[in-house]
Formats: sequence, structure tokens, C-alpha cells
Amino acid sequence: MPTMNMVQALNSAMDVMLQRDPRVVVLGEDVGYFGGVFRVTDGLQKKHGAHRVLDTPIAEGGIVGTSVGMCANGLRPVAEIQFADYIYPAYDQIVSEVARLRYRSAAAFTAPLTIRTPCGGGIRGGQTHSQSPEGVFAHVSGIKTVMPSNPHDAKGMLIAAIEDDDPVIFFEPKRIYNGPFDGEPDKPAESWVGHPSAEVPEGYYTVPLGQAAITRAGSALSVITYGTMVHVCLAAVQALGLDAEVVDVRSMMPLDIDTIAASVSKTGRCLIVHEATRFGGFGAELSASIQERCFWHLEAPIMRVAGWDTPYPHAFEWEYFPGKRRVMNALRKLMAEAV
Amino acid sequence: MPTMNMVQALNSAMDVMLQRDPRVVVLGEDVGYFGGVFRVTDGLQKKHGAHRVLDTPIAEGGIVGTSVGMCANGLRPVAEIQFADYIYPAYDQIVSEVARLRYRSAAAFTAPLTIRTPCGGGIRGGQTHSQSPEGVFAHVSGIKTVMPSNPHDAKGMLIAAIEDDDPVIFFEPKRIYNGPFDGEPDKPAESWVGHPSAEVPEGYYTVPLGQAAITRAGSALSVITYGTMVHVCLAAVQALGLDAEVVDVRSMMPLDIDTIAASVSKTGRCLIVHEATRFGGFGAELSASIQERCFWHLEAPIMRVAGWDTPYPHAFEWEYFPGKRRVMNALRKLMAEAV
Amino acid sequence: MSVSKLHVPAVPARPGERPDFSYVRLSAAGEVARPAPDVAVADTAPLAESLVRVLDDSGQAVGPWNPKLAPEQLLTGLRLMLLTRLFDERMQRTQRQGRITFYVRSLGEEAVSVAAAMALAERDMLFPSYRNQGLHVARGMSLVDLMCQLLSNSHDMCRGRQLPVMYHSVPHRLFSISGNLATQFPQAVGWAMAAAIKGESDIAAAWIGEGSTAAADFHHALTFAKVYRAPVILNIVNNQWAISTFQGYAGGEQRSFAARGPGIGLAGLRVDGNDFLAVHAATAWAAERARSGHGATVLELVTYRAGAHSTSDDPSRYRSREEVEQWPLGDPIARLAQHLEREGVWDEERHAALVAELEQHVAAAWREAISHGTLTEGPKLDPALMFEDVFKELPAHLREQRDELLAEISASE
Amino acid sequence: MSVSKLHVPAVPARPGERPDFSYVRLSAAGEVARPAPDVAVADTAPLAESLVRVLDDSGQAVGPWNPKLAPEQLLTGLRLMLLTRLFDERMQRTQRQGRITFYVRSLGEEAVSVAAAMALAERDMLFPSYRNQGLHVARGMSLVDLMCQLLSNSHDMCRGRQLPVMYHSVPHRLFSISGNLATQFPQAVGWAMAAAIKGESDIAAAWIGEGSTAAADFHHALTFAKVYRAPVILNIVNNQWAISTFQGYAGGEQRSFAARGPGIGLAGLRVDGNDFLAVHAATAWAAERARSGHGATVLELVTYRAGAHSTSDDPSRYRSREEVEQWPLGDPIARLAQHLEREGVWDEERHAALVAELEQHVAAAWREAISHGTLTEGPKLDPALMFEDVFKELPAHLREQRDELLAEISASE
Ligand SMILES: Cc1ncc(C[n+]2csc(CCOP(=O)(O)OP(=O)(O)O)c2C)c(N)n1
Ligand SMILES: Cc1ncc(C[n+]2csc(CCOP(=O)(O)OP(=O)(O)O)c2C)c(N)n1
Ligand SMILES: [Mg+2]
Ligand SMILES: [Mg+2]
Repeated sequence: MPTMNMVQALNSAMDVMLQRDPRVVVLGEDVGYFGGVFRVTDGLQKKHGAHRVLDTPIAEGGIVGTSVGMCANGLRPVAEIQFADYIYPAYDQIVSEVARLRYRSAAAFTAPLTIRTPCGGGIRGGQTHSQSPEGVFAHVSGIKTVMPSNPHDAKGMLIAAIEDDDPVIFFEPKRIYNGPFDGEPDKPAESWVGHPSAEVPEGYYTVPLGQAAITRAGSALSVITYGTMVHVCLAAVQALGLDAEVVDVRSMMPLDIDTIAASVSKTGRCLIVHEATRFGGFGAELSASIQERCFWHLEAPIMRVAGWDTPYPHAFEWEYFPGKRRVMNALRKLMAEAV
Repeated sequence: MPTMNMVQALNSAMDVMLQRDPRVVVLGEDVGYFGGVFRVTDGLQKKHGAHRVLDTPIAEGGIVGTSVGMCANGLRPVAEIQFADYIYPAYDQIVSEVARLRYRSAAAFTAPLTIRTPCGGGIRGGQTHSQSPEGVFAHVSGIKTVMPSNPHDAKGMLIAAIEDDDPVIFFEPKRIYNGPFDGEPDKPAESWVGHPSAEVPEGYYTVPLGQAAITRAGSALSVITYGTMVHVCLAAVQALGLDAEVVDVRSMMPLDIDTIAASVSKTGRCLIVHEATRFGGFGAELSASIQERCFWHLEAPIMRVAGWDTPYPHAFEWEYFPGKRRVMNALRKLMAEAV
Repeated sequence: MSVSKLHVPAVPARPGERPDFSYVRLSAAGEVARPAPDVAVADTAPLAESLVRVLDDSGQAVGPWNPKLAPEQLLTGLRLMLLTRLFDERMQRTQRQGRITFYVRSLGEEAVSVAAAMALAERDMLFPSYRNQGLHVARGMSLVDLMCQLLSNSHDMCRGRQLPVMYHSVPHRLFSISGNLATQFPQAVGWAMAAAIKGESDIAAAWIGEGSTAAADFHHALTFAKVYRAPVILNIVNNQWAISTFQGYAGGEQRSFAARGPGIGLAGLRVDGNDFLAVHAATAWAAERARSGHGATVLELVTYRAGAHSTSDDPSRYRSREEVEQWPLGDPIARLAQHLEREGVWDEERHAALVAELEQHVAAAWREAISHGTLTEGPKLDPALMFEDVFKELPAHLREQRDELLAEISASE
Repeated sequence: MSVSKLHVPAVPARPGERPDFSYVRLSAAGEVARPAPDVAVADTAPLAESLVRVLDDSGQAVGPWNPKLAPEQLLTGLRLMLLTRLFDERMQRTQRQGRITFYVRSLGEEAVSVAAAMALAERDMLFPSYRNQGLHVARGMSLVDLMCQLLSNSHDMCRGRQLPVMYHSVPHRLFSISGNLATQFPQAVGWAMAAAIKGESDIAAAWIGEGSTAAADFHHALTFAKVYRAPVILNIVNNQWAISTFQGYAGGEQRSFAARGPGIGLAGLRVDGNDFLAVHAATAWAAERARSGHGATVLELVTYRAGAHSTSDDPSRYRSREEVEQWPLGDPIARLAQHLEREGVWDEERHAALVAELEQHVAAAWREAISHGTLTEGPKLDPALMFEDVFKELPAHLREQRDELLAEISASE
């Protein structure tokens, strides 16, 4: 099976769907001739034509607004927002239109639209190229919100998103586009080559949305995480030699709370980890939901490790980023809590 | 002391500040000559002039964007967004500019702006006149987010917000503009007259932001809530004759977690109630934060009562609204949990 | 503080003042030239500042924009406008009686919707605002269906989820109306882009109020329409008011809204929106332009909101009651009726008979509609429907919430 | 599927193709009339489609827009443009060496910023994009300060919180640059509205790229500027490219960006952005218009992005390398130098000496800047600063987080 990094896997997903389904179009800033600032749409316009892979004006609200109209005319747009930090000008169209259309029209009109956007930090991008705003989408009824953590999931989930009859916000943790990252910036960059999840079929397959994955089975505690932090957490768990279960959430909405709650009920301890700022972030929902379901099994408070509640600071990237050390500290603390 | 409803109290706050501080300007759609669709700015333009109380174009992003510039030129704008449901077109200016300006410029430039907006349901406004989007603001680092539940707090907190050197999103629960509401739509509408919190000084005073209020002291359990739901919760508690402590959060950010955690640590049981949709809502942060601080005191899982995770449906308003009955059911369930 | 230099837009008349409509630049009927629909954008600049009119003060149809419609078509137009108005009147009364929660009339603006719908092809897709019920009426939607939506009753096409007037219809090619202003504008452009992508010849048309042109989505629509030469008609209904703010607050002082078209490289036409013939002709022109691959037109329809903004509004607080009488472009129904009388195919008697017939039609529809229930009286919609259509499939968390609600309801029964 | 009818904007030349700049409509130097700054908006429509130019091909200053600046002013302009370019060059190299993380040059566009800054009053407030460093240089900010920002070092004005080039200065009246496109446009209008409200005579000026005109905030800015007649200059820097997308993707085909002004009722001027004298004259004209209460001007500055979009970009992937040589409006520094030579106040020798002097100046500044540390080498900023300035006062939750971080750091030392 071929090895792909996440960029190639995502590219392949769109290529497969442009080929299979004439309703699929790809649009966004610089996605056409150039192939995207992260090269995720490289070659697609050349192969599928300038009327199916469109460069757009720099207007995120316009990209999403016109996509809704394309949906009403039978297309399935895959819109790229160049950075998640630039998705806010489209927030009204997403919240008021994309998320509401099926409901308000009793399914007469729908928006089977996929919005792809690179998120997260660790690339020295400063405060406008590093944000993780999944929380302000997961709260909105009517859209699905997902984030893969490896090439195999990335391709399978993106195909599933494009085929999904509901709108999907598809977050791509850009720090791991080219290789897994354990949170230690000083180590040489890793590549996906050799990683089991980098074995990616060339053709069509799906990874269903709404299912968490047990990335590492264990019984001492549960680490609930997603995106880049899956890799950081695995590294931290390994460094401490803990028998932790690491759960990759993958899909914030719909949330696979059954898998997550089963893990925490089994282990009795739970650490939630994400890059997004902590206060009011998606980790809060995870904590609240887990607590509601697993209260009688908990042997220690559920803890959260997350981005500090500040904008993403350029110079302090590694003091800001919830890296291996911070996760290890939390794991130690969690294991030390007495019953 | 005069009796004011919330509309009058908010009007008075702006009147006082327009009088006291030449830097204060009020702007928004229909706020000028007409005095606002809810009459909150009634008479202010006539009294303070059309250059200090401005009708604006229908562009929420423009209202906030120009307000940021006014701040840079020494003014203190109080911008109205006609309904919280229409704040999303301004989301980029709020998240990327208002919330970040002080940080990114190391306090060289700041945005001492107040954004007032009526929120919440119970007025048969359907899905675009009923939303409670506080959660997608509380998560954003760099803005304060508050919501008063009575005329006295409304005026004092609005003056505090206008004087605050940080930006404040000021949510006004419109269902209780004219009277408290216990969640029973079939009862005759109540007025604020006679309510202790409707005694409002005519002149200047402040109610500090960032402080929760113990609206009702008690020891059997803690109800953590805000806005309209404060009144619904009080009614539910009373109907059940429970010795509950009802805490009015008032300020989501900064959150007075000390007062809240002290209450829950004391009572050992906690119900969180808000109108906003449940999944990923502000209640999740409350639950997570309380659990982290009070875990060893909890005698039952923290529970949440909130809006269902659907858009706000016009016809099913009272099946949707988290009314007295739903809160009572939750209270009963919470008290029934064994240790 | 020194004296303010801030310019504050002028308003024709506040309550108690005498209205002054001299700011409305008029052209004489027949005066404006009609270029071929493939005219260069730059050459539409003068059209965007003049006023396309066909009906003169005596009711005669004159000039190059006269669409020369057959009398039956004109009679149909009159009938549909009248039906729209009578429907509005009845629904307004119904709201006053508390049977529906909210209503928005299109009083005085009926030509804007009805003439446009008649000038477009059946397959063309329409993206209305909340004040274009003439489109729904002209496309032949059943009044009963519209009323059931207003009532949120058991036959409500929206299953109780929308405020009154937020209709839609897939078969009639009417997009779902949004409560958020201007969002439909880029959506219409996207629909039109999709038509072009697919190589189809259907076009889209969208409507917004002049106040809503200030919204971001207006700009998105024009930009995308320009860049991809999308086959779409972008209608700006300038009814002078946006709730309490006057059109000057959207940038209408000394400059037409139609000029936004040429400003960005789209054709622009300013049209007498109360002249059925002019609206029809301009729409047909723009449709031909779009369909033949020459791109979008920004059509400003100059009209007047003769009633309140909605049933929640009281315009006597912010504008002179005399305005409506002084409005220089008259009433679209009266003007078309005058024309038809002049042509000898209409008279007061027939008009009265038509009114009576349509009133009965509306009344009958109302009786049928309420037989399907009202918001407060049965038959009612099943509350479980509240949880459907958030997603295509009901996810687990919504199933749980639905069951909790149903238990709550059955416990209280 | 049938053949697509979607229009896709043309691009002058992709890699390997021969560039064709015939789409750039030129006027001869001196050809365009100069009306008084209080001219009616409608009368600026022709100005918005022609090209205000002062310097002809031989370097002579001609026509009614010649600002007739004293030689010392011109020499200052040349010096500031050259300084901007040499600063850019050095910082670009520095980035390549890994000393700074990111950089954006303004190569070929120096006149746009420097001439404008010189034409405005000191108290006027400037809202730059990330490609207007000529403003900072012309307003006299110290290069060391700019470099310390680029280095995020211990003297960084942004305390390490911003990507390189996101400068600000209160004393120099330069607003904080945002990484989010176009946000500064309505902010400038708000600043100008505040000046008007306070009765002051300062004006604001803002800059954005032509690609960014598609953004919502562009429209908000024009609308609010129009409605309140705000004293502001709205500069569109049309450097033909927005990363890899050509100006046609922002609506530039067959229509100027300056025309957006008249389209909404603001004055519009299209200006040769590589002609220092034209930019100066047009800015002075727009400033006089704004200051005397006649409202905003949309100024399109036609120029060419001669370098990559940023240090993260490789333009050879999407445009022809030959473009820059074929660009019809030349280079702003070369053109001003040619004029000065023609006027007898400049020659190659003096030019070489100036380059040498400024290079030394830049080098000295760099030595000083790095003495305050770099991103990776000390002296470094205190990480506790990360938690400051989120709010005016440090709230409890940030105090806790700060303490957690400091404990983490000290444990690892
Ligand atoms: C984004 C948004 N902002 C504000 C509102 C509230 N609102 C509803 S209608 C209206 C006025 C619209 O005026 P106009 O566009 O001229 O249309 P008209 O009502 O005159 O037909 C306003 C401000 C809204 N619905 N959506
Ligand atoms: C809201 C937003 N969307 C996208 C981007 C990414 N981006 C940065 S610069 C740029 C191109 C801007 O082009 P233009 O406005 O022409 O300015 P220029 O770079 O040519 O000076 C883009 C798309 C951004 N910074 N902000
Ligand atoms: Mg209107
Ligand atoms: Mg550009």
C-alpha cells in the first residue's frame, strides 16, 4: 500500500471524489492553479479543470455563501478556508445558513458542504496562523465538526465528509501535515514514512464520521484528545511508561461519547488534552459529558491540559504549546490523586 | 428610589454615561431617532445629539469595525447589535480585532468598547430572534462577557462595562426586559414593579464585573445559572421547597469561580442551568471548572439543564425553553442521587 | 468639545414634518434609452442613474422599454398583485387578532415581485427576502400552504421551525427565506455559478432591501458575480426605509443603488418599481443578459414601503404619516389598473368584482388552513419533530433529548 | 455533464508564458485633468478609469497633477524609498538565514507608502497593511525598533506576541497591523468618524491590497465612509497579485478598483502607483477633500508586486518570471531618480553613495537590534509576559496559568 503524508492523503481524497462524483467542486483562495498554500489541492485543477477547482476572491463569507447556493443547485462543494484563523468572516453564513438550512426548510434544502481548514499551532505562525477554533463550531447545532490525526483517517474522513449529506467542518492539524509531532520542537522533524497510519489506499474508502478511535489501549487512565495532541499524548504516556488508554476523539460532533465513557468508566481517571484555549473550549464539553456519565467510576477529578487562555503568541510558541512536558506533569498529577 | 424595568435601567446607564463622559457614543441599527426596537436607547439622541447617538447602516461588522477605530481615536463606543442572532457578521472584528488589539500591540492600542445585544428566547421570535450565543464569546481570550438578570445589575453592570478599559460583550436577556419570568408562559406577564432588584438609583453607580451573586442562600444544593433562568430556577426551587443556593453567574468572563466553587463545595450538589444549547455551551465550562475544584465534595454528578441542541423552533417554543418543569425534574433527580 | 463635523444623512420627514421627495431623481416615462442586453458594463452607468419607466402619468405605456405584453398577461399581473395585497391585508388582520405571531406586508411593492416572477422562466431559481411574497403568489404556490406556514400548524411546510413568512418551495424553485439579512445574495450567485459550471441555461434572481446592501453578503454577491460572470439578477428593492432608518443610511444620498453595479463592473439599471411594465421589461432585459453569458445585472427597484416594517413596528414614531400620499411613484396596482382602463380592458366594476373574488379566495384558503390547526389550537405538530432535520439522521444525543422531552410531556399530562 | 459556461478570469502569464499587460489601461503623463478637490463625486467617475501620472517616460514632471515639490522634498522621498528597499532586502536575507521567522517585502511598491506619508500631515492617522513599511520608515520610526519587532527580542514593541512586520506606533500615529486582511479599513473610517464627531481636522488613511477588496470589511468601510462623509483616504494598492491569484479574481477585469468609489458615492482616483509625484499629488488632493469636509476618496494605486508574496511564497510556481520586466509602469525609485537627474540634482555617483550610506545605516541598526536578542538567543522576553495584556488587569485564571507555566519552566531547568 502506498505511503502518504496528510497533505497527499487529503489531496487524494479530493481527487478520488472529483473523479467519482461530477457534483463535487473544490474552491478557495489559491487552491486552483497554485494548488493551495499547503499544496493540499496541488494538481487538482490541472486534472479536473478550472470550472471544478476554482480559485476564489479573498472573501471567506463569499466562499461559504456561494457554496450554499451551489448546494441548492445540486453540487457538493469542498471549500477551503486558507487558515482556520480566517474562518470568522464566514461565521454568519456557517452558523445562520449552513447549519440551519435543513432544519428551517424541513429538509427541502440542504447544505452538503465540506469546509476544510488547517488549524493549530507549532509552525511559528503567530496568532493569526495557529488557532484551534473547533469549540465555536462544535457548539452550533446542525454542523458536524471533525479533526483527523493521521493520513489514513484524513483521507477516509474527508471522503466521508464529502459524501455526508450534512455540512462538515473539517479541521486539518497542519503541524502534522508532513509528519507526526510529539511536541518536542528541538528534535529533527519526523516524517510519516513508516508510520502505520500512513499506509493509505490509493482509491476510494471511508472512515465513518462520529466514531472515536482507541489509539492505544490501556487500563491505568484515559487520555481523551485529538489532532496533533494525539501524538504528543502518546509520547508523554510512553515517556512515563504508563498503561494509559489514548482515545482519539476524531469527531467532535457527533461525539462518540459511548467509546469515551466506556474507557473512562474502565480506567477511572481521565485527562483531556487539546491545543485550543482552555476556557470554554471543547475540552469543557468532554469533561462535562464524561463526568455526567462516569461520575460513579471516577477515582480522581477529570483534568484538562489545553492552550493557555491567551492569543497565540509568536515568540512564546513552545511555552504556549501544550507539549510533552506539560502533559506528563498532568499525567503524574492525575495518577497521584488518591481515592 | 425609583423603580425601573430593565429597559429603563439600561437606558439610564447610557444616559448617565453620555452625560458624564464626552468620549461615550452610542451607535447601532435604529438606536438613534427611533430609540431602538426595544426602546432601550429611547430619547438619547434627542438629549445628546445625533453625533453622539448614531443610527448606523445595517452591517454589524461595520458597526464593530468602526467602533474599534473610534476607540483608537479616544472614544468609548457603546454599540448595539439589534439581536444577538445578528452578531455573527461581526464575529471576525470581535475575535480578531476587538479581543486581540491590546495583546498584539502590547497595550499601545486598546478597544474599550461595549457591545450590547438582546439575547434569549421566550418571546416567540423564532430561530433568528431567540439565540443565546454567549458560549462562542466566553471562549475567546481578550473579551469580557456578561449578562445581568435584573434592572439593578443591568444598570450598574452596563456603567461598569462602559468604564471598563477592556471590551465587554453585554448580553441582555430580552425576555425579562419588562418583568421577571418564571418560565410559565400561560401566567399573566409580571412587571418589575415591586421587585427588590427594580429599585434603581437615578444617577451613577456600578456593579463590578467578574462577580457572581448569591441570589438565594441555601445548603441542600447549588443552582448555577444566569439571565432569565435565574428567575425560572428560583421559581422551581420554591415550588419544590428546596433549601437550594441559587448563584447568578452574571459574568462569564472573568468568571467568579471562587464564589461558585465555594457554594458547590458547601452543598455537594450542583445543577447548571442556561438557555443556550447544551452541547459545548457555557454550562460545559461551568461543569468542568466546578468538577476540577469541588470533585472531593461532590455527592452527585453535576447536572446541566439547557436548551436542546437544535435551532430555536418557533412553534415549539415552550417545549424547547428550559422551563420550570424541566428544572424541577432535574432538581428532583439531583437530590435523589445517592452518595 | 468642538462642534461636531459628522455628516448625518437627511430624512424626508419626521413625524409632524412635511415630506420632501425632491431627492428622488425621476426620468420621464419613455425617456431612458434601451440598449441591447449585451451592452458593455460601462455603458450602463447612465442607466443606473436614470429611472426606467414605461407608464406615464396618464397610464399610457411609452418608450423603448415598453415590453408590449398581451392584455391577458397584464390582467394576470394585476390579478396577482391584487391577490398578494389582499392576502397581505388578511394576514395582517389575522396577526392583529393574535392568530399568527408575526407578519410582514409588501404593501405598495407588489410589482417588484409579481412582474419579475412573470418575466423569468419557470426553471429560474428565486432567492427572496421576507418581503417578496408576490413571487410565491405569482409562482402559483397555494395560499393554504403559505397560511399553514404562517400558522405553524400541522401542515406547515417548515414543520413549525420558522417564524411566519419564511417560506420555501422546491417545486416552485423558491429558496428558503432567512431571517438573517442579505445571506441569500451570495447564495443566489453560487446557484448561478453552479448552473454555469454544469453548462445549464437557468439563471438565478435574488432580492434584498436597500438597507441590507450595507451587509457584507451584498458585497460578496457582487464580487463573485463579477469575477465568474454568474448568470444572476441582483435586485435591490429600494423602498426608502429599513425599519426606522432611511435609505441615506445605506449610502443612498445623491447616488443610486443601481450604480453599485457599474462600480464593480456589473450592469446596473434603476427602475420605477411601482411600474409593472418597467419592472417586467428590466427583468426580461437582465435575464436575457444573464442567459446569454453576459453576466449579472444590479437592478434597483425604486418603490416605497407603504406600511409598517412588520407587525412589530409602528412607523408613526419615526416618519411622517403624509409620506405615503406624497410618494411620487404612486401605487403599482392603481397604475396598472389605470393603464388597463385606458386600454379599454378594465373598469371599476370589473376591479370591484375581482377584489370580491380574490377576497373570497383568500377567505376560503384561510378556512382550509385553520382546519389544519393553529399555533395554539390543534391539530398540532408533534414536538418530536423539533429534533428532526438538525441532521439527516437523528444522532444519539438528540434522541436522548427527545426522549427526555417526551417523558416530561407525558408526565405532565 | 455539458460544457461549463463558467467564466474564469484571465491571467497575464503563467510560468513559461509571455506576459501580456495590455489590460492595464494607461493614460499619458499629464493627460488627466485635475478638478478642484471639492468636485462632485459623479465627476470623478472618469478619473477613476484614467490614470493620474506626472512623470513621463523621459522623467519630466508634466501636467496639472504635478505637485511641484521642492528638490529637497524629492530627495527626501528618494532617500526614504531607497531606505525602505534596502531595509527590505536586508531583512529578506536575514529571514533566509533563519534569524527571523517571516518577512514581507514591498519591493517595487515603495512610492505608494512613502509619497503618501509625505503628503499627509503629521497628526493624520495611518492604518497600514503588512506591505506598507514605507509608512513606518517615512514617519521616522527607528529601524532598530522595527528590527526588534521582527526578532521578537527583548525590545520588541509587541512583546513577542506578533508575527514579524505587524508593527505599530502611537507616537508616529501608525495603527497596529493585523494578520487578518482588510480589518483596518472600517477601523480607519471609525477613527475618521471620531475625528469628525470631536470636531477635529485630522484625517485617517488606510491601505489594503486589491485582493483584499473582496473582503467584507472593504464594503463596510466604503459604506460607513459614504454615509457619514468620514474624512478618510481609502487606498487600494493594486499590485496585480494576491499571493497566487491575479487581480481579476478580485473583480479587476475591465474595471478599475478606483471605480468602487463613485459606485457607492465616494470620489475615486486611479493613480500610477510607481510615480512618486502622482501618488503625492493624489494623496494631497484626497487629503484636502477629506479635511475640508467633502468626504472620502478611494485611491487605486496601480503598481506591481515585484517580489514574492512573502518569504513563505514562491511565485515562480504561478506567474511568469518575465512579468516584472514587462511591467509597463517601471520602478518607482528608478523613475524618481531619473527625474532628479533630469532636474540636475542627482547622478549615479550620488546615488551609489546614498545606497552605501543607507546600507551602512541598516547594518548598524541590525547590529544594535540583535544586541537586544533574537527569537532563539538571549536576552529573551520573560515568558510571563505571555499572560499580560490579554486584559488590562491579570485575571485570576491567567495568574494560575502563568504560575503553572513558571513552575513547569523552573522544574525543567
Ligand atoms: C443581519 C441582520 N441584522 C439586522 C436584522 C434586523 N432587521 C430585520 S429587517 C431590517 C431592516 C431591513 O431593511 P431593508 O433591507 O431596507 O428591507 P425592507 O424591510 O425595507 O424590505 C433589520 C435591520 C436582521 N434581520 N439581520
Ligand atoms: C481574512 C484573511 N483571509 C486570508 C488571508 C491569507 N492571505 C494573506 S495575504 C493574502 C493575499 C492578499 O493579497 P492583496 O490584498 O492583493 O495584498 P498584497 O499581498 O498583494 O499586498 C491572503 C489571501 C488573510 N491573511 N486574512
Ligand atoms: Mg428598505
Ligand atoms: Mg495585491
